[in-house]
Amino acid sequence: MIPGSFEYIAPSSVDEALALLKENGESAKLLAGGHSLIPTMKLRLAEPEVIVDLNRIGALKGISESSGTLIIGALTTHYELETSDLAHRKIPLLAQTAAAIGDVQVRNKGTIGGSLAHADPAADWPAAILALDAEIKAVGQGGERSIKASDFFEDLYTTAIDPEEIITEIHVPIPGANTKGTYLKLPQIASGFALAGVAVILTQVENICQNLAVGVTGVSSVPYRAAGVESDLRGKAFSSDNIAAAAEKAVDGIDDVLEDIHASEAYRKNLAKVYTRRAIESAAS
Amino acid sequence: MATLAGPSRLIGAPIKRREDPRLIQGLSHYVDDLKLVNTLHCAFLRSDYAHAEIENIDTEAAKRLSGVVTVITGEDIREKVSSVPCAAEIEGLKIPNHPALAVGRVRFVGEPVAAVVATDPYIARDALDLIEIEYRELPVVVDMDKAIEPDSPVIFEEFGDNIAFTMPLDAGDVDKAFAEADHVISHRLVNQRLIPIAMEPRGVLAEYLRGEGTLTVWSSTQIPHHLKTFLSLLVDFPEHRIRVIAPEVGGAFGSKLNVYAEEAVVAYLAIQLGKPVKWIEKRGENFTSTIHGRDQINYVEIAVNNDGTITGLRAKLLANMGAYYQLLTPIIPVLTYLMIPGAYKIPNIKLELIGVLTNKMATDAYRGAGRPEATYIIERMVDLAAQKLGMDPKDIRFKNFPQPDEFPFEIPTGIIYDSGNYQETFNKALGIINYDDLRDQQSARRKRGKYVGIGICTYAEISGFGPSIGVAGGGWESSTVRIERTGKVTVLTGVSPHGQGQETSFAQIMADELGVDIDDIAVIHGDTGRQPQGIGTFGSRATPVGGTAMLIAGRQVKDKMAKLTAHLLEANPDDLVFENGKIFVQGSPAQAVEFATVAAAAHNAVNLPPDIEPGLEATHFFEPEKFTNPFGAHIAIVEVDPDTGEIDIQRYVAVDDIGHIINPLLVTGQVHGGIAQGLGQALYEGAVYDENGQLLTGSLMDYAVPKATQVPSVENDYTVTPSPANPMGVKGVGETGTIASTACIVNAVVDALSPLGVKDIEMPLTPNRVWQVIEDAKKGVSE
Amino acid sequence: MSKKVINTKINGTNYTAEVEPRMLLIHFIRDVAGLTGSHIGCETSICGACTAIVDGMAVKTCAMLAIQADGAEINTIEGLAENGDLHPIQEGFWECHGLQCGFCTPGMIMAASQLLERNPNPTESEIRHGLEGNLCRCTGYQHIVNAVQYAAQKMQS
Amino acid sequence: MKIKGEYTVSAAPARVWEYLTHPEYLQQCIPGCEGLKSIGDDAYEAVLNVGVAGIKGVYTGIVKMENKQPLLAYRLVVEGASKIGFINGFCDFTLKENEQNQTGVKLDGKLNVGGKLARVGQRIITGAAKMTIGKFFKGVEKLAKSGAIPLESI
Repeated sequence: MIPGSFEYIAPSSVDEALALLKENGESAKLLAGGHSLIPTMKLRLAEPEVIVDLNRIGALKGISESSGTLIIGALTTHYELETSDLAHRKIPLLAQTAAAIGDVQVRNKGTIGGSLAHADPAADWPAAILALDAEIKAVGQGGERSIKASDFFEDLYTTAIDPEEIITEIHVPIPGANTKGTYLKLPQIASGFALAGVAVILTQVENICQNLAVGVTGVSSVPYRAAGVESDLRGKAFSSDNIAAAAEKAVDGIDDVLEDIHASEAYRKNLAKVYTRRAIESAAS
Repeated sequence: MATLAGPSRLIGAPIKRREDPRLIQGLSHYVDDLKLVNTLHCAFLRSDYAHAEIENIDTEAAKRLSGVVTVITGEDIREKVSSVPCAAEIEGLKIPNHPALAVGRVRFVGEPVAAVVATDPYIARDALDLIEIEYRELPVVVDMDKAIEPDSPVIFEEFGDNIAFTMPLDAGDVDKAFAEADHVISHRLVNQRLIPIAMEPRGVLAEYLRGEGTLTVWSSTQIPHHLKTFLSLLVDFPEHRIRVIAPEVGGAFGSKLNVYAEEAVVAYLAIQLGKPVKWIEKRGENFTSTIHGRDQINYVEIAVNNDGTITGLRAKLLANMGAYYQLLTPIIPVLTYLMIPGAYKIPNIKLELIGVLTNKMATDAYRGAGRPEATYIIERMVDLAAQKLGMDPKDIRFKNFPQPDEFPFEIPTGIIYDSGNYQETFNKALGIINYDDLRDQQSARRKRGKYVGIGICTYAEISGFGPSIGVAGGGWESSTVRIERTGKVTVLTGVSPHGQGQETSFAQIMADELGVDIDDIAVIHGDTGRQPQGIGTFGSRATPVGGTAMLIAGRQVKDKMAKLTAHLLEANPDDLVFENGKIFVQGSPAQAVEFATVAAAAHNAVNLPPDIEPGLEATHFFEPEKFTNPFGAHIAIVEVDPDTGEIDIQRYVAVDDIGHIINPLLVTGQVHGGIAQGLGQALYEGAVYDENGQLLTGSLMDYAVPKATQVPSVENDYTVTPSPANPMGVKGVGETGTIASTACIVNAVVDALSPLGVKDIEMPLTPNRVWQVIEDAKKGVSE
Repeated sequence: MSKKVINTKINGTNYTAEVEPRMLLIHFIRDVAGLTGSHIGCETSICGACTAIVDGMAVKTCAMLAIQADGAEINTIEGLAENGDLHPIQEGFWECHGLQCGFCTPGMIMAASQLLERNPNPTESEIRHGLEGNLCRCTGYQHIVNAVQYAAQKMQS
Repeated sequence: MKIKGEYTVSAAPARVWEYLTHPEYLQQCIPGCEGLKSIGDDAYEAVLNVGVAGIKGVYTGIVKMENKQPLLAYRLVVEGASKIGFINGFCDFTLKENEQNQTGVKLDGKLNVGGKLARVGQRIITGAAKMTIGKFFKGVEKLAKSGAIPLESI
């Protein structure tokens, strides 16, 4: 319940934060919403020497639209996304995913950037971010770069972000016409994290699948796009049979399915399929 | 809503609680909210190993940390703090020494090994990281079936094996019953280990005043009086100079019906250091080192005839004690043993109860304590029998109930059920849920591919603990009722409520008895300095035993007051009526004397009748002659999602009979909470240890306490069969919900999956487990 | 590690103190400001007993550093009643027997206040979801739901 | 926790055997290994700095090799402790030449985790173990690709 000692700095700009990361190297840890980091510190599973609190950097907050893209500041809270008028109008999947995270208090404080950087394999955002083909903007000592969602998650709790980089924005292309999305998950009842979470974005014209993107979280140590499902259904009619057949491919090629005291590997595989089927059915209906 | 017969104003009324204003405004004081000047803070270092020799402990670096006052280990206090107590008395029980801080060897993960005292809780925590301990690992015993094998490693070498005790019972002619039965149904049932998780973790604050020679201990406990006695023995301090206060206590469910090592160590440290010492349990410690509940494996057989009559029951009950005993550890499964026939007439019963030592935290009383296990056993077996016979589970229950005119009804384990009408209660529940239509609806929905199940649990339980012969440390309760000079009424009770609301319900009883305004009554509890004697709150005993003690004490004061009033009014005491704060001769309310006037007269003592002493105070110790036996019928409708194993509870009906009801609001609250906990066992909760004795569910991230979205709304109703065990005819309601709901939910889910041939699912019925059972059933994998 | 001076306003009163960066906000509220109505029920920021409103948002104050609340306005259970009049949610909990041991109650009430502020007329399911971040071991939640419904009705009229 | 897996290394068994058993190579491949000091027959004192999700621990302990059947199989035994918990376990490695210059390595073992890590880290442990093994074989593959040769023959 009591963290170890650390120095605390709350920079007011990204540049200042970057300088602090450079100065302190691996001993520094970025603090965003804090819902993963602070409990870990209270249990003394983590004892960073320096905490760089990003919450006072106004530039990292807010949601805006620019040339067909929603630009979400990394420090935007889940609650802001859940209730954002812009998100609801342009990409309701974002609001829907935000609403599925943890509980009210967690959504009030937790941030999309913090969640992505932490890369919990059962977090909710990765599914949607993958399905939406978002890009993650990060700045480091060498300037800004953009990372595709599909390149972002590298391993368990491991992302493409370098230790001295900071996520600044998430750019989410606004899907075109006839496109709908859904996020469905089965939470682990104690923690609320996903045993399986599936985000679907699909474009349909006269019941034919023009395009489909399926992001899956909670199932594997790295969230992934269910490419087999996507290609199977593309061009086909959204019939129950077609959807069910495609959903069977939800774990194709996934060789590191998670297993723990809450859910076996077989069960997670099953959930991935069932929730994929249901998410597609829901979005296609 | 049922109420006590007769002209009463408050008994039976849904009075809102008098304890609430302080609680809803954040103005109450739990142990951690109490601040004494110069308080030192204690933290415990605990074993990470389930079974190991302690080869070395190095506390030097911790002692050198600025702000650390002292660091002690088991060796430092082995002569000064005696064994953590167990009050159980069972023939042949092997009782191990239970040091407050481990000496030489640790036997479960979470066992306290060293204690740090510092000026600040942050520093105390820092110091824990500076203590170095070298362990040598020993073979770990976790599995009960293996633990009782002759080749198992042994936890206490002096015992030779891991069998704490065995307790046989042979009533009737069981072998004959089984030989003659049309069917014998055998099953292995597991009652998994649970963690109580009172929302307030434990906490202790102790202050020793050298000049006065007094030790005051504030502890989050259900049993302040027992704690006082045991602390005096633990730290060798005269009992009459100890005062134990249970301030606001944030839930307990049995987990604080105990005397813990930390209470002894903190008291010891306060005496040694001469300053107040406080320890507040962290949730992680609460998981590893506060008692757990349940954890039985039961091998059960029942003999049943074609008409559904159950003629015999045979069972071997393995009960996991953990590594050491806490206060009542070995006693808890004895309640399972005593209550095993549940609500049914089963004439022939043969049991063997085996207490098993393992390298885990001790089990002890957790809401229901032994009785949910018994209910689970019999209610699952009855359903299995019905399934086998192709009988409606409703019918097999009616078939085996005792008839209302058979009460008091003795079951073969020796318990005499006080009163009951099981048919009435069950019929009421069946009516509310519209059972007859329900089975038709179920078949219709099944045809549409839905997995719908109806679960029934008709239970009878043992409550109102109880006659002293059946309660370790005494089952009586004590109360003092005092009418102050101003006419205000002070009720002192030995029960120690921690959420149950007796400040309200007891005041209702006393207001009716004395005819005064409820606001003129204060119910005081949880302080051995104010209420000299008491036992505490557990086993659904507060109202039937503590309430009765209070009622009788109140009547004694009232009698005295009547005598005095009769003297003042020149009337016959038997003709007096106490009403609305006045006392008058029946039929002459105009000539009333104020209650407060009589109270003043008793204290002024200038005009007392010759045989009356000054003052208005009476103390009564109530020793119940028998237990009370609440009963009821719970019915649930569930639907199982066959693709994912998720369970949706669509309706839950609870009809309970707890005798007369003092406050229906509070009673329903108890039933709701009980059902949530029982349902938690059925669906969500389970303490998982791995084969090395590591607790894998050591936080609320992995151990699922039900959330608001995870429990259904319950439809409650009651029948009233008064208990003859006490003058109010009350039975107690604290545990009924927990006792009934676990089996009810499991029966419903098994019923839902019965078309697949499913006969049983091990708890908790997590989606994963249910899905696996469905998959196996579909593949024709037999159990 | 270097201590820092922080200022917060809790229930309208300013509190200034020098704190270690590692001090949790719940410890600041309880031990520095002396407002012990908010409780500590877990270590993993699940139970919600420490819920308070920080700058208008219900947060688990055990998942926040005190130093992060520098300059913040905080509302705790102690500040909910005005001039001795209970808030309708407090009233609802009292009327509907929405509490037993009371330990989770302050956090539960603060979470409920956020819920009703955002959704003045919630359904039962919305109430249950809105209180998902707060554990109660005593009530089975049914009377808590009733309490929030009572408050919703009262606050609308 | 059971450890099971199969990895393919782009080198002949003779080389892979070296990578898997020679302390210098082991040190290169074991993630976070900050030192491997010989303390006897195939036994080493090790310092491992490993972790995920900011949950880092410095483990000091012992690494041993047992039941060596050169080029075919051996058992790796590890035990280590840190402030946040302890680990111990073993893993049997079985090598098999799949094709020319390609070796399949089969893993079969058990890992025990204790202490705080076990109590509160359930969500992480299994994945972390898999990840660590994955990283180990990435290291081995890197050696194979770089053509590192058996140290004895240098």
